[in-house]
Amino acid sequence: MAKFRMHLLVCGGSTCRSSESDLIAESLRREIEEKGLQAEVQVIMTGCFGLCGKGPVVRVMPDNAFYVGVKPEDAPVIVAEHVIKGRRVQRLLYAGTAGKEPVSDPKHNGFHRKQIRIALRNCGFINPEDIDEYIARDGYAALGRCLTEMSPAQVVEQIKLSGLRGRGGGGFPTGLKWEIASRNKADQKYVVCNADEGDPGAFMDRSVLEGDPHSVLEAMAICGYAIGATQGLIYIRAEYPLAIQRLKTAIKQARDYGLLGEQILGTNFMFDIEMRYGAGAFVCGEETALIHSMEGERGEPTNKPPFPAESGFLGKPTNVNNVETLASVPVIINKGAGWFSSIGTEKSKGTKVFALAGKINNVGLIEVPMGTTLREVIFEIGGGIKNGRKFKAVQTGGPSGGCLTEKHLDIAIDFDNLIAAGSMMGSGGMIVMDEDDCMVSVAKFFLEFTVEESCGKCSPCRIGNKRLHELLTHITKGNGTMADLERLRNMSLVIKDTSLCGLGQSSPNPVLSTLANFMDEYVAHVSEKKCPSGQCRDLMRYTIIYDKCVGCTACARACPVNAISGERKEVHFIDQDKCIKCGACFEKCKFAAVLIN
Amino acid sequence: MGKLNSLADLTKIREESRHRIGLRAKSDSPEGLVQVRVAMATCGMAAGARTIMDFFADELDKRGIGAIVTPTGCMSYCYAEPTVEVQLPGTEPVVYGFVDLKRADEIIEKYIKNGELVEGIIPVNYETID
Amino acid sequence: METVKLTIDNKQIEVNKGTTLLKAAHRLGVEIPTLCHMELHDLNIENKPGGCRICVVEVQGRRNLAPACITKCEEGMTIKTHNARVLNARRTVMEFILSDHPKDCLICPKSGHCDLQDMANRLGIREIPGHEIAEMSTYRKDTSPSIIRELDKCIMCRRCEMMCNEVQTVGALSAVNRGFMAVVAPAFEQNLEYSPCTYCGQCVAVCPTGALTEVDHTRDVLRALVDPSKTVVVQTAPAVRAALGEEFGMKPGTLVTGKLVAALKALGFDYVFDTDFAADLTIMEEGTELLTRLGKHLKGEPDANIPILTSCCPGWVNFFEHNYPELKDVPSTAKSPQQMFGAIAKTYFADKISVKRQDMVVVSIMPCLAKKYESQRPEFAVDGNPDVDFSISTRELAAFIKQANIDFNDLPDMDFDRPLGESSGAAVIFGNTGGVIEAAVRTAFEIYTGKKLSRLDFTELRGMEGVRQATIDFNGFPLSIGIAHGLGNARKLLDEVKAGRSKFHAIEVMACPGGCIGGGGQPLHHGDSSILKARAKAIYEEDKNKPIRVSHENPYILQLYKEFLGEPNSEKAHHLLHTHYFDRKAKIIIKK
Amino acid sequence: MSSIKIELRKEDVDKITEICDSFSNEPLELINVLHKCQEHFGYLPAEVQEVVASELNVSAAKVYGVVTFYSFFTMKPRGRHPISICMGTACYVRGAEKVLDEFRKELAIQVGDTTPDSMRPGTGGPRR
Repeated sequence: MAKFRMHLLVCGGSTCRSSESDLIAESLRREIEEKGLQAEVQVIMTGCFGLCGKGPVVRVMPDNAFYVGVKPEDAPVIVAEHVIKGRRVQRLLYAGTAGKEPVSDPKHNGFHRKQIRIALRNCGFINPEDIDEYIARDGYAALGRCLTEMSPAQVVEQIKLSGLRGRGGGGFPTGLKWEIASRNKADQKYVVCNADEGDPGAFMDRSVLEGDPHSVLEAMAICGYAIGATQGLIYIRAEYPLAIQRLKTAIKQARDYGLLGEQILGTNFMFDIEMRYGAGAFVCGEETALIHSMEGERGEPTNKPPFPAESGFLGKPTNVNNVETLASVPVIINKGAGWFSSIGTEKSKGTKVFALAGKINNVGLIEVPMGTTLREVIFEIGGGIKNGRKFKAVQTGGPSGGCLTEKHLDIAIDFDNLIAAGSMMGSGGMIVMDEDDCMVSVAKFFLEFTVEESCGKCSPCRIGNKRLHELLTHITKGNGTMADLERLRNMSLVIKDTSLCGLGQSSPNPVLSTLANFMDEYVAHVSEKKCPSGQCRDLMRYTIIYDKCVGCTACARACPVNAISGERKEVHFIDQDKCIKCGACFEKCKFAAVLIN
Repeated sequence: MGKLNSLADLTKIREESRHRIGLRAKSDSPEGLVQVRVAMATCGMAAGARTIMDFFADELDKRGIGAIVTPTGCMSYCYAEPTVEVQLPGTEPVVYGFVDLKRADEIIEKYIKNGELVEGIIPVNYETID
Repeated sequence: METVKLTIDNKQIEVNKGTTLLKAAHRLGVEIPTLCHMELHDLNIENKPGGCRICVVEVQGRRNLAPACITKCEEGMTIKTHNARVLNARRTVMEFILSDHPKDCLICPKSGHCDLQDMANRLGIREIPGHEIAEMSTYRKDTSPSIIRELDKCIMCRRCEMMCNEVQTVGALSAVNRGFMAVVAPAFEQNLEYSPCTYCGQCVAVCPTGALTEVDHTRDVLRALVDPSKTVVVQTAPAVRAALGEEFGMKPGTLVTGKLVAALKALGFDYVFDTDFAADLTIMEEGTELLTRLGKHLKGEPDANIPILTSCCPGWVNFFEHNYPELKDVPSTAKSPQQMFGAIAKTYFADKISVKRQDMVVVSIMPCLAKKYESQRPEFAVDGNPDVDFSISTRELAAFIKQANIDFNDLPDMDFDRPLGESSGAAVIFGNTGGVIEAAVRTAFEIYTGKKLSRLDFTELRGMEGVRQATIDFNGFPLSIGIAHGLGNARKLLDEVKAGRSKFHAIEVMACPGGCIGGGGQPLHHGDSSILKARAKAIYEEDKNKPIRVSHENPYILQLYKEFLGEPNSEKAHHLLHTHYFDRKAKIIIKK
Repeated sequence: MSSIKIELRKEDVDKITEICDSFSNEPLELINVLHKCQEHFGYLPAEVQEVVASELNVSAAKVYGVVTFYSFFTMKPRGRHPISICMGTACYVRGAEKVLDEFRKELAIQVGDTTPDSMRPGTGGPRR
């Protein structure tokens, strides 16, 4: 049926476009017209292939050959050899990641193995509001297998063998957590799905809940069977109305099919799921705070131990897992712990979903095996830095994480390496920053968030973070001293050392990691009173360039605090003490006589 | 189909729905239909996915093209929302990004009707376990 | 009981499983500093939210420091309670707390008794880094009849929230706001006056700083003392004499009755009387009411209105007016001893010494803060002149004595003046939980049976358990008695009364754990309940050494009835010594 | 007695009682009840909180403590068009602060306030 027998897809991603990929498309079209083949062969520009390090990229369909590092002058060779004679141009073929012999079929093409979708396997593929489509993708088969072929202990064993660790941020081994919960005897136990996702940079749990709600329901049932619980609770933030509605539909459909409720699949296993809503509190991502919130109270954490697995919701053993952690469980049961632990690094198994955002071309959700490097994520899948600016830092772990720089780009991403590098995995928010971002302001931004979200129960976090934020504001206003930097460090270390819960124990990380990696910027703010990336408004100096100013008085009239003096047709002058750095003069001056430095 | 009372019931449903979806994808079968999947996550809808989905449903119907238009979750290409995956019977699905009404119309006319690719294809940069 | 072995500061110790690091260290003589932790053992009240983080210690192998007040000892732990890392952490946390605390120690009512002040000295804090740019959380100051709230000084230790909700179940206080502005406050941060607060003062008794303090009336009393036209009469409550000594370095439980009278005389009070006199009066009135109701109960009359509940504790009166208004006719209508004293002083005694009531100032020394509110209740005044003008707490009196430079310890013992200073042993035990009902039983038994009591110490009515019960044989009739102290315990008995299931004939309720000896105005016990037990013992001591130990043999009481009141529950007695109660429950008004 | 005169129209009280009953007056469901009340009234004035407290048999102080803890609940009537500006990390890095400043300048109000012209709660708050 297809009119064209062949398509040449030229990568139009901004990195490739900046190395003349549209010229390549042009020359390919010209070549094809000359050979009179325009009716059979079509050339079109596509989005980014995620191979930016090796661009520009041309893909030939249906033969599925991948040409990399193509130049406009290669176009005639491609048309002559491949389009006409049907022979691939070996020199340009993509050699796959490990330099194996060139492979062209995308199923086994080295390029594609960058991302493996396990938690997101159904997202964007099935209709989330139709349980049959989920079942068609082996949905509930894992639950069926557990209930009919495996004992609860075997299920726990599988999860332990798989090496799965918590995706909420802490990385606690899930199998161990289930085992502890299963050991504690009680008349009632609870399985809780932590869908609070308070980290401002993360949105992967939302995508899973909106795209594949059943995977979470099935996993909770499996967990209920493994630890001996009959009641599941999903604690979801009120800011996700669509996810709430899709979960409700999914729960109803699952109940109609008897996959939730009494005698599931004819066995005597009973399990049901209810929804519990957050109300806007980042701290409720912490297990004990979440449990208090579910009990209708202020979301204040309590000391651990006792861990929720011992005494949690209503004092009963409670197993709390993150959405993404749960979404991988059915796959582990279906494809086996061995298969799952073959992916990832030695101590961090499987894949991790990252919410890639910030100054990056391909903002998006990615799921990469543990062990992928930051460089691959940012410069290949992410499509490099926007507007061709220079990479400066990537922030992982949100307000509890840290900033990593150029020298960390080749670290294999996993729980332990990121902590060793001074950041942490966190829930997966990954914000890329370029040369225009001031790291002191970024640290201040995160502290502003923590001060707003701290529950206020313990003094190091309630007051300490406020003092950190005040000191950082002090520095960005140009009043900081070198002694302040030392005090920043001591306060941060003590807050980490003494806070009651994870929020306070990790809130100083952005400060500590920016101090460690960008001390020069702090010093610039403190001693030279300069903000190298020009973000800190109070450190900007507006001055008038003598030879450019014609004395048209436009700036003087625009200045809200009349800090600009000078006669008509005379060179004007800005009084630095009065100037509030609003930039009105800069905007008004038609002769570019206002300098900002 | 009411309550599933055994693993066998589950397997039956799996086979049935796989068959149903499979049929749609086959070109030779009489039921070979064009499948249009629109990413309907919050972000997709904020970028206008609902109007795109309605457009596809109405226009394909009006133009007498046998098609199934279904919502899905997010396809993870935030920078290119709204994103739509189109699968002609017997071919690999193709994902289009930045789909506005103009491009949606182009997709129907050029790609669905006579298989001519349209600008703005988003190459699938991930492998999904089956 | 399973035990664990661990090392603390290089010393080995073995403790029962579940013991906290704080207690284990204490046993080794290592005092780990705490701020928010507080424990009243036998009242099984413990506050350990783990919020202040001053008690953090190093646990080898653990990433961060552990709070000693909550962390339980585990086998093989190695603890360092005062090494450099711990001290630096404690100092920095203390600097954080002080950076959000007013610096007005010089005029703060809590100065000298403030846990925060002591801790700042102990940790040697000399400056607060960054104070010049440090924002401070500030709140509207609230002065209620009894309690002043200055939440700028709140350090979120949650002790008051725990006392008000878990122990007293009044529910007037809760943590509010989130983050830097979080404090413990009434609903909508409105004044205490508009909340269900009963002014029992248990929050003030446990507050480690000046956030919650009592209204100070010593200035008004001083002004009255210097006013030549005023005759100033003072009455002192039973529980004061068992605790005042502690403010002057005496061992808890030292009886200072004689010195107390001497100090009051030295301060310039014209007449130094004893609230105990009015306590005997209360027993006469309430005892009669009990017997009347009991009589009807035995005859099976419907309006017997059994059980009868005591009404001498103003905190408790507030409690049932707010929470059980439908039961407001169940408690005895007798006023409290403080108010009976005021009524008698400004009528009977004023006539005796021919002083007009406007020229007489009645001051009461009370272990309690709710007495301040009680004295201002409109129904306890005649044409705007209150029966009791000012009520000051034991703590205020101690400060007053110190300001007057009186060497309390060397004062001679003096006697109360006559006639309103004479009292029986039954009156003084009002200060303990179970004391009021024991006093009532002593008199009621002798009047009901006409026989003399063989034993006067009803030990079955004594003790510290929250809810107690006992049956006293009244000539074959088993009088069933219930006792509750702490409003949480009172609620248990009240629910039964409300449901008509109560098996008691008479119930005594005291709002404060331990009774008046644990009152909100007493010298601070800082969570050490052995102090409460020592005070109780002292009260029972004074009762033993009294010549007269039953209220109806107090000669001055008999003279008062003969000369003035007629007999108990007479029309005049009703007018002066009895009251009624109000429905104070918040109601929903339907707008048309 | 509370200084907050609990004055509400009959149908407002009935609505609150109905919501509380739908959660069988279970104190555990306080947050769900508050969500439903805010959905209905647009905000949570003190009077509504007092009624919820008495229905669920919890102290009004505790209800106020929960309402002031979670940023979702508000005691101020909201105007017809609530504007929320995302200050998440990704948006911050792309200049969300400047967007916020512009809104502040344009509407001349601070974060959390409502412009005077639309003080009348559009979503049917209890009539004063």
